[in-house]
Amino acid sequence: MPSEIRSRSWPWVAIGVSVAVALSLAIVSPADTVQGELVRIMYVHVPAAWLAYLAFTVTLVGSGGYLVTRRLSWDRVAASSAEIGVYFTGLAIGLGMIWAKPTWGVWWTWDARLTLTAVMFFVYVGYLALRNTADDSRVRAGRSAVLGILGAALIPLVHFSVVWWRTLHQPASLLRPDGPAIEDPLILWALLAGVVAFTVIYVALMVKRIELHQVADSIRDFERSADRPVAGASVTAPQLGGGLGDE
Amino acid sequence: MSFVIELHDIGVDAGSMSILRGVDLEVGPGEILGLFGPNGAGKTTLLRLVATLVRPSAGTGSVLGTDLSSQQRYAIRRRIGMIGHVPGLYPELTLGENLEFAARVAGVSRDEVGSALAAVGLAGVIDREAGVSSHGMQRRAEFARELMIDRDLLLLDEPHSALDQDAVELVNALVKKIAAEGGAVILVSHDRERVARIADRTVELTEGTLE
Amino acid sequence: MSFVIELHDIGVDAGSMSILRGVDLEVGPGEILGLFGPNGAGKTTLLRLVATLVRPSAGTGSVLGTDLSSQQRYAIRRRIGMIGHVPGLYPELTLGENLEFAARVAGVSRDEVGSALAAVGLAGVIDREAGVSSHGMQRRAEFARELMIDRDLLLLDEPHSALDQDAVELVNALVKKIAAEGGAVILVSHDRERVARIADRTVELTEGTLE
Amino acid sequence: MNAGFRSQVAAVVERDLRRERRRGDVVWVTIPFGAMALFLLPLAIGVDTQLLQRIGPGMYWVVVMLFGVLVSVGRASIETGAQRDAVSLLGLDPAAAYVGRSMSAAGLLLVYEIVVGVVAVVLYNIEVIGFPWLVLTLVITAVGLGLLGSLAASLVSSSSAGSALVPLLVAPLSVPLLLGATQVYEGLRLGRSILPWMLLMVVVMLVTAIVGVGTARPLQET
Amino acid sequence: MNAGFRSQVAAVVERDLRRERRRGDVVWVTIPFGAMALFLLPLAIGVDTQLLQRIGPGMYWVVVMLFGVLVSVGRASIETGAQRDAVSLLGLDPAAAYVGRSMSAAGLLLVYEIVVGVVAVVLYNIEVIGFPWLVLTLVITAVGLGLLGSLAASLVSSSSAGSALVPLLVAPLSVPLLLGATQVYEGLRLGRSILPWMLLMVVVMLVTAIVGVGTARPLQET
Ligand code: HEM
Ligand SMILES: Nc1ncnc2c1ncn2[C@@H]1O[C@H](COP(=O)(O)OP(=O)(O)OP(=O)(O)O)[C@@H](O)[C@H]1O
Ligand SMILES: Nc1ncnc2c1ncn2[C@@H]1O[C@H](COP(=O)(O)OP(=O)(O)OP(=O)(O)O)[C@@H](O)[C@H]1O
Ligand SMILES: [Mg+2]
Ligand SMILES: [Mg+2]
Repeated sequence: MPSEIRSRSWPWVAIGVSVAVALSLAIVSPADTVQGELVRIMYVHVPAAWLAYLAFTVTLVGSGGYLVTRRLSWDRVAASSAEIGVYFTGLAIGLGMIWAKPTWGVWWTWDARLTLTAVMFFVYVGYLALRNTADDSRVRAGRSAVLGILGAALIPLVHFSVVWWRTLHQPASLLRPDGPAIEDPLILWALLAGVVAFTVIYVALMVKRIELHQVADSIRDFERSADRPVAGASVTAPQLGGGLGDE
Repeated sequence: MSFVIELHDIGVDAGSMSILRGVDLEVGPGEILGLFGPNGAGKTTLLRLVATLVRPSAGTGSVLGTDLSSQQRYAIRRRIGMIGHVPGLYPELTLGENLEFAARVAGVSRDEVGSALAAVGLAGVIDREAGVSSHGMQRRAEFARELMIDRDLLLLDEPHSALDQDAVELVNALVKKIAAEGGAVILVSHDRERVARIADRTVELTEGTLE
Repeated sequence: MSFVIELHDIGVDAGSMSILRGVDLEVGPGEILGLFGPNGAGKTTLLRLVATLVRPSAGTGSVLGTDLSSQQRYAIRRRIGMIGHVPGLYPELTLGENLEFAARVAGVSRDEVGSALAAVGLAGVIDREAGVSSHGMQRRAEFARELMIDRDLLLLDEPHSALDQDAVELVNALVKKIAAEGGAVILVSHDRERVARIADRTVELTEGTLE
Repeated sequence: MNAGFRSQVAAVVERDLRRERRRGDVVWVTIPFGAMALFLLPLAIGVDTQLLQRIGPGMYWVVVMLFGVLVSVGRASIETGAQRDAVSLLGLDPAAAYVGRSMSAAGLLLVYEIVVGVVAVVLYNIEVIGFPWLVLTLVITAVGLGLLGSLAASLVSSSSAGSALVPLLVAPLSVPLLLGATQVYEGLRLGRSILPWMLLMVVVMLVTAIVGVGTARPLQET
Repeated sequence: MNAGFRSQVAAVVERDLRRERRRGDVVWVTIPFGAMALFLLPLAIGVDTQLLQRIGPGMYWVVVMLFGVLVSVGRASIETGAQRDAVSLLGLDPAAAYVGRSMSAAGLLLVYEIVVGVVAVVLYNIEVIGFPWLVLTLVITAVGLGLLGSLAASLVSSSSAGSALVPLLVAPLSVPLLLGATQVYEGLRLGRSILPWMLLMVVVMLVTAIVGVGTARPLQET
């Protein structure tokens, strides 16, 4: 069935193409006058951070959607997006740390953006942890939706932190009110290609993750319908003779 | 009028086990139902299900005309009284303060507290903290609460345990009053004779299933 | 042999009030005593006094030959069993783990846990956490504990509540066994008929005083 | 029918404050522990008056945040299942319960802030400046933390993992409050504008309140 | 007859660790709280890497002390009256109970110290020096705090006014431990003699142990 093969393989094709374009642009783009080749970390670091924003925004939408419609499909969207967002945040932090060592001389400092990014990371790790505690799917959906909404408040905080606290981290150079401040168009294109590639990866992962959630839910439903032991059946009448012997 | 409680093929799961399975039950207005069954059969779980405190994982049901799976079920809680195995008073508050809290939340005048406690014979200990009140006194206070808040459905888990003879009479009077006003009562007990004297009908729950 | 319990003019105070006053009681070896009384009379307090968990503020008394005011009273605790109004198991531990802990502290072989739980009909739920076991199951587990640790004195606060018919028979058997071995048992209950069937003698506690 | 929203809130506040007073947890455990933390620190890092004066305000706010959350956690874990069942069947509006719990927590936190604040001022020789603004900051943080702690407590209550997750959920979310509070003080000291920080704190407080109240009813799943 | 002292201690330790594992309080509350405290502090006092490096070890020990004691006190407050009665009637030797509770607390504290220590090292860029001595310090403080916390906890449960006494009792006794621990690190860093400080900590530990074991039976008044 070729159509099925096609429908199964589209994500891989899309990821392959976009990653190839992004990689080649990242390689041909010029090295930085100050940072040299290190600047190429940016092409992964920045898209990862932006995709984390996107992912957590989708979690916000999914959480709100669940609370309004009470449909578990919204919850699956929120949860899947949060998982991917945590990966992307971790990637941005990890690469940022690798970048920081040669440029700032330390792995980590108490820069506002760094701190708030870590805070955001912890909030969504907490979100995933919370999802693991409740066994009823509706209880879980409701509770995590609250956190999904609350956590989204951190997105603007992380983004504007460089404006509010002027410490170490690079200020916004692209997403800012008076237009991008990058002169070399190739750098701009490489960055954009990276963003596109990450977006494709994000969408593909989302589709897969939602599918997985669906399968997991239906497996649970199936198990539920199957014969399970009855809790009360294991309690039997006392054996009067047993421990008491001397009747 | 339709049924106060109507359960069809209800199941309740916990983890990898079923607690209740395929429970059908109908209780009409004015009815007093005795519920028996061995330890661990699921009687308490059934009461909590009817009180909207446990959600069914299978089947359909309605209580006081409200579907058990709908969001509206929270609106009927005010009309359902339950007394469980263990008292649910705040030990740091006095018996009077406990009832006063209940009255204010339920929208009953605070003046009712005194007379409700007097009715269960606790007028003299209104200022005693629940934590140092005897077990029977705490249970009496809970009955006073149910008396004070006019309930349409009363769920009693072994109401006679820990109550002395006088208090038992009182409980029976409360049960009959609610039934007479068109409400329904479920009495869980292991004391078949005592319940048989007051119940209109009795059912038996064994291994999560009603017979 | 002398008395198992011997109380002379015992009083117990709490804050500015007396809970017990002028209590005289003698219980001999092999005796099963039924203790009645209205709610709040002081029955539970009397049991805890006899179990050395409450100290007399007046009078003298001895239990299992040990003065209730002496420091040695802690040494006899191992021989006194008590089951109170509310289960005292650790909810996070399974029923089996709860009993295993009791066995190790009391110096009983751990192998007894399985047979004790089997005797009360809980062999199948040995790995269920106490916190998710039904009230009756928890009480049964407590009886299993008393069964496992050979007690010389057993104090039961409304032992029949929460137990189904089968389990009640078990309690009666346990009580008789301890009495037959020369121990003593006090049964607190509001169910006079049931207790009368098994007790050798009954006393009535009213307003902190025995009649 | 049900009591009005306001009288339910009042009932909850009164219940909480009464229980707290009788238990004495805040007065006898939380406050002394907070004071102890401030007292132990100079011992541990060495007594350098200038240094202490510099890190004093920050220390103070960290202690307030941490113990503030502990108040909510402790309170959630002392509630038994039977108590929860009984309250649910009184028809208590979850939103009223949330508001009431947050308000009583905020009240206790304010007391805590003031007592521990006096200790901090004495021990660290902190300058008290910009009085009306400081008071406002204290109130906003107390309310914000109360709202946040109650929200977290309601998220995990009755779940099997118990109060386990509360700190994990609250601590990161309280960071903006902490930042705001410290920066207001810093701004007052250096004569910088404090409005953006005040705004940040108010926004966090409002967002928490709206989310908390708005989700209280849908959250009530069991 | 009664079980031996050692098997009672073992039973208590096993019970405590099992309950702790199922509740997850230490893993999910204490450790994240400690880590959070270390994480929030720099935010509050401003980012100065050198300063942080300097106060880091002191901060670490304060956090360990405070939460170490909270572990024990929290544990005491989750015990119900019925549970206490039942355990007493098993003939549990109060001294064995005390030793067992202290040992399980010490074990948990050691885990806590290590995890939070790693966090502190990473966040504050603390140098790890004098490895064997540091390990010894960690063990001694864990045991000392375990003993101290359990003593405090037994006061809490033995009288209603008890909880009021806890901080008063614990704070002065934990100061020598805190001083010892920080000075050992300081001494290692500067190449000074650490023996007097080690000795101080060991003495405090022993005194607490003797007082705790010695008063366990008389304390058990009810
Ligand atoms: C652990 C360390 C780091 C973390 C957590 C981090 C985090 C972030 C985040 C969250 C963003 C997205 C900001 C937004 O657009 O709203 C970002 C962007 C950026 N980061 Fe980092 N970063 C780290 C280290 C670094 C280092 C060491 C450099 C370079 C010296 C760097 C350079 C940049 C640049 C140039 C941007 C794009 C800014 C823009 O165009 O808006 N980052 N970083
Ligand atoms: N610490 C205390 N302070 C004040 N009063 C107390 C205290 N402890 C117990 N009481 C009172 O002592 C009386 C006796 O209590 P106890 O629990 O012994 O009664 P009981 O006979 O077991 O009653 P029940 O049948 O209800 O179980 C009660 O009125 C109780 O309120
Ligand atoms: N969360 C849970 N996980 C596993 N089993 C559970 C859970 N909750 C309840 N059970 C089991 O469900 C069964 C029914 O419990 P329930 O308390 O309803 O019994 P009951 O009929 O009231 O018994 P009793 O007469 O002892 O009060 C018990 O076997 C109990 O162990
Ligand atoms: Mg039951
Ligand atoms: Mg009693």
